[in-house]
Amino acid sequence: MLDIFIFWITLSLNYVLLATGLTLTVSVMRVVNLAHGNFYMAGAYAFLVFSERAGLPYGVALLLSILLVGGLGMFVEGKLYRRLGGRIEPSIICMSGVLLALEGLAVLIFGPDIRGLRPMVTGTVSVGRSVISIERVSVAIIALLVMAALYYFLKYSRLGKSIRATAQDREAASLMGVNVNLISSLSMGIGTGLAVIAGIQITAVYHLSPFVGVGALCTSILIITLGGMGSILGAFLAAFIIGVCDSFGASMIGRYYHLLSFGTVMLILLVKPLGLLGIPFVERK
Amino acid sequence: MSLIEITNLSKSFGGNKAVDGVDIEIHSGEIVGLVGPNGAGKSTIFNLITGFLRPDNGRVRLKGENITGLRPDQIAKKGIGRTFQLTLLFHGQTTRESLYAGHVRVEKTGFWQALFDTSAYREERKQAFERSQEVLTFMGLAEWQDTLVNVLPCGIQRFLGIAQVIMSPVDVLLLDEPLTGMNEEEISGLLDRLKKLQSQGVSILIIEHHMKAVMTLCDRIIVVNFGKKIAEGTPEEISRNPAVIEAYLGCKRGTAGAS
Amino acid sequence: METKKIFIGFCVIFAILAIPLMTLGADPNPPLKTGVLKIGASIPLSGPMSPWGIPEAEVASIYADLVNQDGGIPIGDTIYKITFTVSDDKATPDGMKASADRLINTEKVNAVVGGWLPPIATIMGREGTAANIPVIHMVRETPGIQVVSPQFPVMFDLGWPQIQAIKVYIPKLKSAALPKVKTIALICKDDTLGRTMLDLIKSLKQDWEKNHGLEMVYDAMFPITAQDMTPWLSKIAALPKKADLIFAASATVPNLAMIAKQSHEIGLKVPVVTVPNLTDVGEFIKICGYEASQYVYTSGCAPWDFPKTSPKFKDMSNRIRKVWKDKHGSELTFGDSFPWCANHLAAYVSAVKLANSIKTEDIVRTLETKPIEHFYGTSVASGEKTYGIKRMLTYDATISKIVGREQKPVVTLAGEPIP
Amino acid sequence: MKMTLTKTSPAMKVLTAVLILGFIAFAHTFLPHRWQHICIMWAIWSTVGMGWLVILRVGQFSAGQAVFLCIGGYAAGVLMLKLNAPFWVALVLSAIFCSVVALIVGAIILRLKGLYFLVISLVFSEIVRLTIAATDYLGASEGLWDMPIPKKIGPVVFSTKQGWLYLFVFILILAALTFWRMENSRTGKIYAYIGASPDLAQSFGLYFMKYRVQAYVISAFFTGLVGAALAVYLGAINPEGFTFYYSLVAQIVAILGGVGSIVWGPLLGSLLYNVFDEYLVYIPGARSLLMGLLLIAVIFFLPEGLISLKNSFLKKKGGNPVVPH
Repeated sequence: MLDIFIFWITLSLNYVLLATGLTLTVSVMRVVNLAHGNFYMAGAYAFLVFSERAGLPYGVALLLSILLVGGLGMFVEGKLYRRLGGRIEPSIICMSGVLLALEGLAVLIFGPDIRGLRPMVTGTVSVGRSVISIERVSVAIIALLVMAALYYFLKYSRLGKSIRATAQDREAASLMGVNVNLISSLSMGIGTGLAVIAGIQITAVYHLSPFVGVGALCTSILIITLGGMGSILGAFLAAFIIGVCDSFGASMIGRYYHLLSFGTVMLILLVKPLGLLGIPFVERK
Repeated sequence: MSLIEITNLSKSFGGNKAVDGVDIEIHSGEIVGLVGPNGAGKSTIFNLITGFLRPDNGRVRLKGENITGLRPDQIAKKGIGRTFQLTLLFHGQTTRESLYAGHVRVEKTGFWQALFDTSAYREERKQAFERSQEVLTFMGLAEWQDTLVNVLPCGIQRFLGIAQVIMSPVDVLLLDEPLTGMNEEEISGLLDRLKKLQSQGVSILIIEHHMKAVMTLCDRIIVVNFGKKIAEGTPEEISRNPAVIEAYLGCKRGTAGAS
Repeated sequence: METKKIFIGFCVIFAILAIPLMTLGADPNPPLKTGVLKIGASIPLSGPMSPWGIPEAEVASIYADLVNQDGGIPIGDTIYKITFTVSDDKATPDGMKASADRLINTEKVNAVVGGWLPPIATIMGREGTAANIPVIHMVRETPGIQVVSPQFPVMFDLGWPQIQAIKVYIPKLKSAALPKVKTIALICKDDTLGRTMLDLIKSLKQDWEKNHGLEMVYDAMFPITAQDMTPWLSKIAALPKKADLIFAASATVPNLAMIAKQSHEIGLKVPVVTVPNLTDVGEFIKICGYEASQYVYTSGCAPWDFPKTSPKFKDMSNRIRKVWKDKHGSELTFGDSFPWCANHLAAYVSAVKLANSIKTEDIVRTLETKPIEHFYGTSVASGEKTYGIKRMLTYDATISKIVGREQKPVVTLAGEPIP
Repeated sequence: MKMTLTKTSPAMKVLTAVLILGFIAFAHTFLPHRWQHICIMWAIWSTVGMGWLVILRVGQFSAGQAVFLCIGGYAAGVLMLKLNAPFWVALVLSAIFCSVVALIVGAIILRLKGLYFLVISLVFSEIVRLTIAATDYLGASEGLWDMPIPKKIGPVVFSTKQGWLYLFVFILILAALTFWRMENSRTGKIYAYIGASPDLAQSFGLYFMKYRVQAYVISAFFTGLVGAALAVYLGAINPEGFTFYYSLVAQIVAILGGVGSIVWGPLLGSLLYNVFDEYLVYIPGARSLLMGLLLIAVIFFLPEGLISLKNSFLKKKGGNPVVPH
């Protein structure tokens, strides 16, 4: 039982990273960033290059790939998305363009085969009669640390406050003298960075292929909708719920287990149209 | 007889009572002003009457018929027209195009007739067109008829809001601060147009901070504060009513003695 | 002495006269005509199926080149060279339709091979029937050549005998390599193939217990989308009766990797056996970790160490291997797709040679009647409809184990009649 | 969104008819196989794009449009394979079934706003797809196959490409005419009002849910019709054929063409998309890379879509008031 529990925790915590990232980008864009899943994939491949091709130590490779792909995210937000004036239709096309381009690039460079990623640590410890993999525990711990850091940053730092303000109401924030464009790029970068961390973690536990992006996107969309867009705590909550559905549901319900997670989201949305802890955006006119 | 009869209307958001047991009665063909300091619950009353909010208790009667808890569109069909405090517009439509919106509710033909372009449908659209001509000239919007609504000047947008409502016959007109963002001659223009409407038998319930206008326009004034009705009467009585003065001194003086 | 001289002289004169006479006597064989045999392959080159598709296409085209190098296919007085065109069905119905269209109507190919996408391949069958060209596809994991459906008389199914293989897979493995195995835990992917396999194995329960001393202590299915096998594996670990072996019939490579890795993680150090083959052993080891990978048995079986492959094809497969190695620097592992596309091509080529004509009718008749030689021995068409019908057949397979960083064949199951 | 071609002048009608007839004649005589295929795909995706655009008109961004293709296709499959219904019956019935589903589901989910509707439509489509993929009666992950080829009607033979081309173009014309009339009649205006501001529209007695569901159902009808025809045309379908990507294509064709015009936008966008889809190189990865860059480029230089090219040619003539059609 303990191992399933660990599995659930691990999964959920990384879902949290993924979803929080998407929440940040959504709060900037007012459009679901379809490329989020593929930033996650791209991050994992970047890590593959840095850690294996270049043979850098784990931490350095992690940092570099975050910077690289996060920068890419900021570029997309600043140079492509912003020029489209925040209208939903062109943004969707732009983002699906980025999605396809990233996937194609991955296939072109690394080929379509599935690959393994170097985990930070390996090995197992036995607790009582059940055995726990250190890799998973470490993954969970990293995810926790990142979440804690992010929470502190958003809650207490001045920058974090202005990010939240911008997420709430763009116009008001800009009126209060927040440099909205800077903040947008920043939160896009942070969001993408979180996706990258999640990508490196999850694909190390499972496997990596150019096509993992869409799945990750769907999962994180589910989570942020369930938790309520723009709400980090909501994402945290929802990630664990979806985690339960995916971990325990799969073994209990079997073939139709996807109905559990999807059904939950549908029901919640119909009861609470803004998700669990949703905060209404002030839509721009 | 009374056209609209509101008894013991109450609505509370979370803890605080936005509207608390308000009784209002509007007779046909009179203009009633609904005044009070900001956040007194005036707009909430409007939303309760027009069905955008559901009252906790109390009821709204239109010509003796209970319309409490009906959907906004049903209430609108019964002949209560309203405007909104912050100008809502049909973005991307021209003035004339958005005028047609106000006429749809009196059109009988449905989806299929529209699809197959039957004569009945054409007839109705012709009526809509003629009506829009009248309204454009009546509200003095003729020069703006082909401009996109979102580029209209603010005052004109207010005019448009009212024009859309009167595209089809209404018994009551609920105007939520129609004068904001208007210059003096626009205000006077709107006021005598409202008078004209009154003479056509439309009764009007108007929320306005512009006291002078309210005093000149209204037959009767209802003052609300903290969700409660604190005074009611002719403009003269209201201007002498100590409770009202007190309420206004409670908040900004400027609004009370408004120019 | 005189006679001797005369005799020699006679011989010399005879020789001098004879040689030109002989040369005159034999008529010079006429110059050969050359023709082109356009063969199209519809293979997923994009989308999630492409890891299988792309190497398949490459191996098949290498094979085609080698056939051309060996002087093409002589038929009558014409030497036919193969031009091999690959078209991308995106592993989706509309993709398959588009590629069928492209190959048959635009490229005007003489035959279509390849593709591993049951039952969407029947789309190709319909187009091929309309255009009356032979189609050799992998429609179902069934052995030998089969007529797919009466509706598509020109379509043949040449596949790898997974479903039949599992019938004696474990018993063979036990007797050959793992004598101590007493109990098996069974997990199948919850798709049609997996369910078929599970039913089949369950039907063999008694037989295995009686004849091979194998007991099934656990069986379950995991959903197609399931990525993490921990729930099932932990159930297996918690069984009162320890399982000595995990049999993940029909698990895809990612599934297998996850099963191996996670069973290792939760301390289930038992052999993990599956029927399908690996795409890339090196990457596989990287995914599931070195220690975990050492427990993995798959039906990795390349023609070069396959007992029933004829020397000719053994040699050919080794040449393909060499070309691949020169091109990529890496070894061509089994999973890099001998089984489907190249094998279909081989079958077609030998059918053409046998029929000694490129007319569709002749080739189809040959495929239906004569024994066709391909990379995995020789097969004869069963003439049965592929879908849904279970049949007793012989099959060939090899189970190999990951030892160190490569696959080593453990046991060869050759030509056994299925009970 | 300015509407340019909003006046169905008789000349325009005649022109359209002539264009269509000319196209069909051309298709029958000259069109090479490859282009017949492109045209079929063009017709299919134009119709689907229009269906998507109608939902956008009432202010809802549907991210799961492929679900109607899926439902339509599987309905047709079940009707023809399990119940042996003739093709035409199956076609119509599955379209109707599709719109009934849309009616029920739409009445529930169309209340949601903005991003939330986007997500729930996506969720809905995934639920349907995965449930089908798990249901044995519907062929599970292998899908339905071996659909019978419909009988010929008059000169139209369905064993040839032309026959199907006619069918899909016919459906396209049906859809295009319907949507054209809707856009240029009061219905289209009402949709525009509701898309712009549901509250204001409601204060004029227009119940937004009624019109949203109406739009949803109509969209579902035509998309389902296409889906059913597509399933039979392909002869085999499986759940992989209705993934997230297909919903994306529906949006792409509509937006590439331009959301300004409900008919011309998807027509243009779908043409561009399918030509590229057919002719892009088959180097693994390169095609989706190129497609992605192309999408970015087009949307970047023409944010209003291809239709804006045409707008720059013929200006909208305003001024004289006209009786609305």
